[in-house]
Amino acid sequence: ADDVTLQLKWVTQAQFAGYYVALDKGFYADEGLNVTIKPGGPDIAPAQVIAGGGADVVLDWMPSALASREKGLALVNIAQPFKSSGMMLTCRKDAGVSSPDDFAGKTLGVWFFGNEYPFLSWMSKLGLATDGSDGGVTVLKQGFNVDPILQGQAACVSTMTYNEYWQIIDAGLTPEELMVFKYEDQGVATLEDGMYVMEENLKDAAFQDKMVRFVRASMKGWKWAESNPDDAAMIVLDNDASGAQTEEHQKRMMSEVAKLTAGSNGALDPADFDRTVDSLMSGGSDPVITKKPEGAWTHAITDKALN
Amino acid sequence: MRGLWFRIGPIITVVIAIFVLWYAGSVALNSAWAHDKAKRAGVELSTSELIADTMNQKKPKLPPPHQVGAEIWKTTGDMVLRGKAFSKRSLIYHSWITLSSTLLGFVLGTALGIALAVGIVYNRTMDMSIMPWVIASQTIPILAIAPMIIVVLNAIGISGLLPKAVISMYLSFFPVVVGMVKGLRSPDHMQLDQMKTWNASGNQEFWKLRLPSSMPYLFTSLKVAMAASLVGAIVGELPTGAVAGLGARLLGGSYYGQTIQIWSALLTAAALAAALVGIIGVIQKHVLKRMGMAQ
Amino acid sequence: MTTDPVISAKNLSLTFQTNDGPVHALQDINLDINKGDFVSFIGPSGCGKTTFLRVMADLEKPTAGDITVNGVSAEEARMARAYGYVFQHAGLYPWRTIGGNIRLPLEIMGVSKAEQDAAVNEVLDLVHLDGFEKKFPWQLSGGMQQRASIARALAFHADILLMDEPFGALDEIVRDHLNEQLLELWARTNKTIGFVTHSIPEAVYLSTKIVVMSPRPGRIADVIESTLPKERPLDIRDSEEFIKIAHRVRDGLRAGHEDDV
Amino acid sequence: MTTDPVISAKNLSLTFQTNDGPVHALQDINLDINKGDFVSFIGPSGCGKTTFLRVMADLEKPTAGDITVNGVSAEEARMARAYGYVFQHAGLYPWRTIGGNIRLPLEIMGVSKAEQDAAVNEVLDLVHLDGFEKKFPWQLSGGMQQRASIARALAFHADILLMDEPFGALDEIVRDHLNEQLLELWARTNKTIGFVTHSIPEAVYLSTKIVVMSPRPGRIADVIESTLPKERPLDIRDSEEFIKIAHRVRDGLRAGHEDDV
Amino acid sequence: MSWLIAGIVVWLVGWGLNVWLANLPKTRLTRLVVPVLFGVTLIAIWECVVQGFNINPVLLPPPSMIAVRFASSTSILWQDFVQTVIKGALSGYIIGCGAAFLIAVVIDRFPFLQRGLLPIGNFVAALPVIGMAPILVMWFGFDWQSKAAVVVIMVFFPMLVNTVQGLQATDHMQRDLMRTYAASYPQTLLKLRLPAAMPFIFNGLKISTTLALIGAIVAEFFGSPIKGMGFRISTEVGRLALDMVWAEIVVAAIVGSAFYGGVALLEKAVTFWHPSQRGQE
Ligand SMILES: Nc1ncnc2c1ncn2[C@@H]1O[C@H](COP(=O)(O)OP(=O)(O)OP(=O)(O)O)[C@@H](O)[C@H]1O
Ligand SMILES: Nc1ncnc2c1ncn2[C@@H]1O[C@H](COP(=O)(O)OP(=O)(O)OP(=O)(O)O)[C@@H](O)[C@H]1O
Ligand SMILES: Cc1ncc(C[n+]2csc(CCO)c2C)c(N)n1
Ligand SMILES: [Mg+2]
Ligand SMILES: [Mg+2]
Repeated sequence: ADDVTLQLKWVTQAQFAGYYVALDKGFYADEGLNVTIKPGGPDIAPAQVIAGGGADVVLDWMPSALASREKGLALVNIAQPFKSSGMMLTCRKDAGVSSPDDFAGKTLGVWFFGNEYPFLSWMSKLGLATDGSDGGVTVLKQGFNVDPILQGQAACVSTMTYNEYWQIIDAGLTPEELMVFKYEDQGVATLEDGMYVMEENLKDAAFQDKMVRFVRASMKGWKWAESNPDDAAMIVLDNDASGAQTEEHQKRMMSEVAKLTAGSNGALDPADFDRTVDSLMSGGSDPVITKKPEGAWTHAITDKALN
Repeated sequence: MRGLWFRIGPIITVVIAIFVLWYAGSVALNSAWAHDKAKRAGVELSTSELIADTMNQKKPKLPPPHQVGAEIWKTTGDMVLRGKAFSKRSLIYHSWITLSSTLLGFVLGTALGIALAVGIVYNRTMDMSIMPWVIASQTIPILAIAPMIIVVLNAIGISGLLPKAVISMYLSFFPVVVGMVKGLRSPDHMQLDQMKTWNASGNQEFWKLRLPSSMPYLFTSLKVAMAASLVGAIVGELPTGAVAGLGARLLGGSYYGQTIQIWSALLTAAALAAALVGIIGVIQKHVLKRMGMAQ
Repeated sequence: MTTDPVISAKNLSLTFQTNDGPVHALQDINLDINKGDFVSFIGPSGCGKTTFLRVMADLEKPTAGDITVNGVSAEEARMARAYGYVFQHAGLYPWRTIGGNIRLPLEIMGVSKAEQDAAVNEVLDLVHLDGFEKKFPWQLSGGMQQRASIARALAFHADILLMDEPFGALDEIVRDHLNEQLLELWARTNKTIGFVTHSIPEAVYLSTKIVVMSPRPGRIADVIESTLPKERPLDIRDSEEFIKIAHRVRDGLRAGHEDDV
Repeated sequence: MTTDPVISAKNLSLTFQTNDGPVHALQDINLDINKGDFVSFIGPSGCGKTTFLRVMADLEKPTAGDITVNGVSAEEARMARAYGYVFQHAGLYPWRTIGGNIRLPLEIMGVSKAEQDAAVNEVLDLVHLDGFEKKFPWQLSGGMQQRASIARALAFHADILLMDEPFGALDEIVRDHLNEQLLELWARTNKTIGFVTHSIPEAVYLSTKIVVMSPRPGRIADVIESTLPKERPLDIRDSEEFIKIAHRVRDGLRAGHEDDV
Repeated sequence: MSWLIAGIVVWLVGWGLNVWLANLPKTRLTRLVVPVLFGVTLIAIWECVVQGFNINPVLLPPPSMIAVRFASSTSILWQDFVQTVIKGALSGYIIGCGAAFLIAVVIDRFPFLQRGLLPIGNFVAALPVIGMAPILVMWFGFDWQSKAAVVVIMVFFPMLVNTVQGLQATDHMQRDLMRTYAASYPQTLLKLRLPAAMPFIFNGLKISTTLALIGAIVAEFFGSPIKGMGFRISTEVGRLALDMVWAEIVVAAIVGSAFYGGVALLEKAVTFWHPSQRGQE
């Protein structure tokens, strides 16, 4: 069997259910693949791992992948299981936020580590300064959790539809008390959790073939997870070596994640790509990428894998 | 009996004081959230209701001792009773993971530290060049370079226990170098001159004079190094995907705002460190006693 | 006494470089010590007695002049383990028992285990420390430690014995006793002994030759050849001869103190 | 001399509890010291001389018996700053200059700055350390440190002076000189002095009363009232009277050593 | 290839030069030049290795690249320095060491506390800070206050233990001397125990310098405003701007060494009398 190492963007959770399902259900084995899944974490930059040869394929968000590409690390998107973005900004109504017009002067929690790009381009679209100057917003580097909104240190925090949002709910705030801004709804959505490989590796036919089989099996896993969300969540739970995840949370996460992967068969929609690129380049004085990326995605793999 | 109370009494008193303060702190820190909740629900809380609430929140700012205790019991003793001591939800399993890289890192760090110290003491060039850089090395935030170390070691095909142990080593070699340089230099002029009058070789001088006289320094450094090594192992677990180990538990607790889990991992780590340091202390006592350096 | 001297110093000087200028510890020292001599060095504190002993033992390099020991350089003599040295302070290794301390030089010189045991027993007996072999230094009083340190220097049978105030920490009775023992040992083994002391009676009682030194820079003020017989009971100290020599030493000492105190 | 004794010990015992059993350092000590006495304590190493001096100074509590100083308990006397104490080792504070060390007790007792200066100058002169006021202890030889420590105890004019082997580290000439100085001071100020020494001639030369102690447990073996006049030139040491007393002291000492060495 | 050869040459020349210099008589100049030369050699070898093996700069950037980035980002580096070092580390250092010092004096006065607090203190000191940092950020907010709190916790126990040990470092005779003067407690403290404790106190202060810096930086990983050295490091790693990361690390190393060196100089001035200081020069 061929060895493939996959580097996740975050810790083991239902966000990556498709891959664990494929592993657990033997879809990879059926394709003659021996897959190792490496969980990520707050200190792991998938791009760095693949540059160091620690993985064959990584999951990353497109803004960060494109930024890496501009830095000279030629990442190529070979498949895009997530159709829609799960990013949102969740605010407390009692902090006085009911529309984006209320952001000025408020404190907003944001993830950094390459995940700040969508937020930055949204703010520049809104014309709000993020450097702390007058009339702009105050930005906090948000830690791993949603404490700032619970403690009242920030008016809004970044959340994913499938994860952090529910932590706020679990903590005791009700949906009625919250105001939610989905990036999708604001027209600033960018593509999340795509599969990326090194461009030079793609020249190798054997590698290409490996990826074809990998993508095919992964998508099979995803589709299985979509139709069996609760079982998928349990598979994720079995694979969580830290023992920190709870069944309730993972099942709920799986059902939310299923909504995001629903529209994708695995192939990147070039329109989504262009929308992401436009959003990133519109960033006024400080765009995330400076020129339209060339060759940042390919259908070569999905064409073979899915047909 | 009086002797026992003399030693244990103050500790018990202080522990009780800590518990009292801890409970008081829990009430103080957690009541804001209780009030917040009550206000949003539109009810008034009596003092006793307020205290009851602060004692039993899901995500308390400061979990009271009984919550932490219950969590620790649930993930250790209870697991043992149910025969699942080494399951992934057991702190015993995670402690073991952390312990293994701690010990490996400790051994590596001690070896490196002693080697550097010997070099510094016996080689003038090393003495003059290395020390400032050893100090500078410790001002580099390990958490910042830990991921790079992991990735770079990964790139050359080393993964698993060793990368984490390397980070432990990085933190633990420093106290050993500093202590051992001091220790190996602790023989006074007269003792060195004595060796000279017998025309002892460098080797003999090391084994019969410098090494024995450095023992008290060595053990003190080893204690510090052990604690540092544990911190290193925990730090090292973060960028390896925080898969397992006490560091993973800490981080896992952090992602999901599970303060109770954070505290229980934290206290377990401290207990582990205290136990490891205690073991070194016992060895120290025995060795020094046998060497006649302690009463 | 027409043989070559065992130790011979010629125009020996030693200057320490310190941060507030040079300290002339020894200047123009000329001295011959013959085989079987018992030479005492006496002089005010800081006059260079210890320094001179250290030069003989190659623990300090002279800055000018020459020193030969057994006809070779001091360094070669040290390499040949020509002497035993008793330091001004006992300096026992605290992690070794008394026996272990005495055994240490023997281990270093590669003496066999059986010979070590024999030697340790012999010298412990000599300084009356039998039964203390297994004790650690801090379990002994200051005087006993000093005796252990002397035993250590005697354990290997070097021909030259250099002793720096070995009996300083002892009370008069013990001191008298060890003085007798040392004389007895010296008579029996015909060792050459260099001996530093602050006590005039001790110097007179023990020595065949008394070197009186004067300070800053350390020079030899007087060399007194003792006229006392080799056989010396303790009450020889009341003899006229003894008192005469003691007077001469005291005068030499006093001269050295002139500018001082 | 019908006045009350300055220091009076009655059936005094002191036992140290150590981990290998009790050490009887002092047993059944009875001693009266009168105003203006110069009392020397002499005895083999470890016999309890230091311990006794420490009991007088309230640095150690007796386990049985009584001690009074100036008619009150040792503790009250200490609180009233009744005595100056010279330790067996110099014990200067290394972070203070010689002047600063001597000034220390004066600062603590709240003496004015001007008086401090005067006192420091006076005692530095007395021990011949003028010019070394600004030096740090480690810049002085062992003997000079010892003298500084004596100066420190003299700086405040306590009526009682307790000195534990103050001249141990000094060579004979300096020692003689300081002995003279001490006698002169004692005669001038009529202080009461308790003095520990290992040297028989020193004890005889200085004292009005010599206490010979014997070891394990520490007892008083003999108390010798000196018949020497108060005025004592150095050469009194060659007098018959002197030698007789010295002999008696030596005999007492030797008796204490019987089981020993 | 030529880079690798250059690396080996640099190594040999640097080492040889250092051996030669180190065996000259010690002067203030050689004392300074030797370690600097060692560092320069190390950096030159690093450059040669990175260039020679063509290592991707997102893994390990060459020193030249770091230097360029350093020079062009001085204003950001300065802003981060102020946020992390001045506001976070320094204030925490002063509060932590100051509090530890005062408490040590109190503990020293009451042996009961000493026997009770010190064993517990050792336990608390073993708490891994990484775990405390998120909790403290939760308690004290995002700005420098929580960083200072982390630093306070990090430096507190090393300082406490050293000071307590130092206050006991007087020998019997020195204390007995004070007794013979019937000195009061404050007098003994001021004139004997504190001066005698200084070498230990400085030991604690020295250890604390590096701890303070690391603590302040690491705490920023768990939430911070968008400036500060820790923020920059964690953010720029995610952006693969490793040159910027290393520029911050260089700042940390320089500041840390300077901080340590400064305290060591102060130590030398205050504890000039201690044998460990007298031995030098
Ligand atoms: N390592 C050294 N560096 C500088 N000066 C020194 C050193 N060793 C000794 N001296 C100085 O050399 C002189 C002679 O010292 P030495 O130790 O030989 O005296 P000593 O006669 O043995 O005195 P004591 O009777 O006190 O033992 C003294 O003035 C001393 O200060
Ligand atoms: N703190 C202590 N604990 C236990 N035993 C002690 C202590 N201090 C002294 N001793 C013992 O008490 C006895 C008397 O000691 P002390 O110091 O009074 O003797 P000394 O006569 O002054 O001897 P030296 O001439 O050596 O100074 C000794 O056997 C000693 O071992
Ligand atoms: C320090 C930190 N950096 C980035 C993210 C963002 N992130 C990466 S993957 C993912 C999905 C899981 O919720 C999210 C939110 C975070 N949460 N914390
Ligand atoms: Mg000497
Ligand atoms: Mg004594």
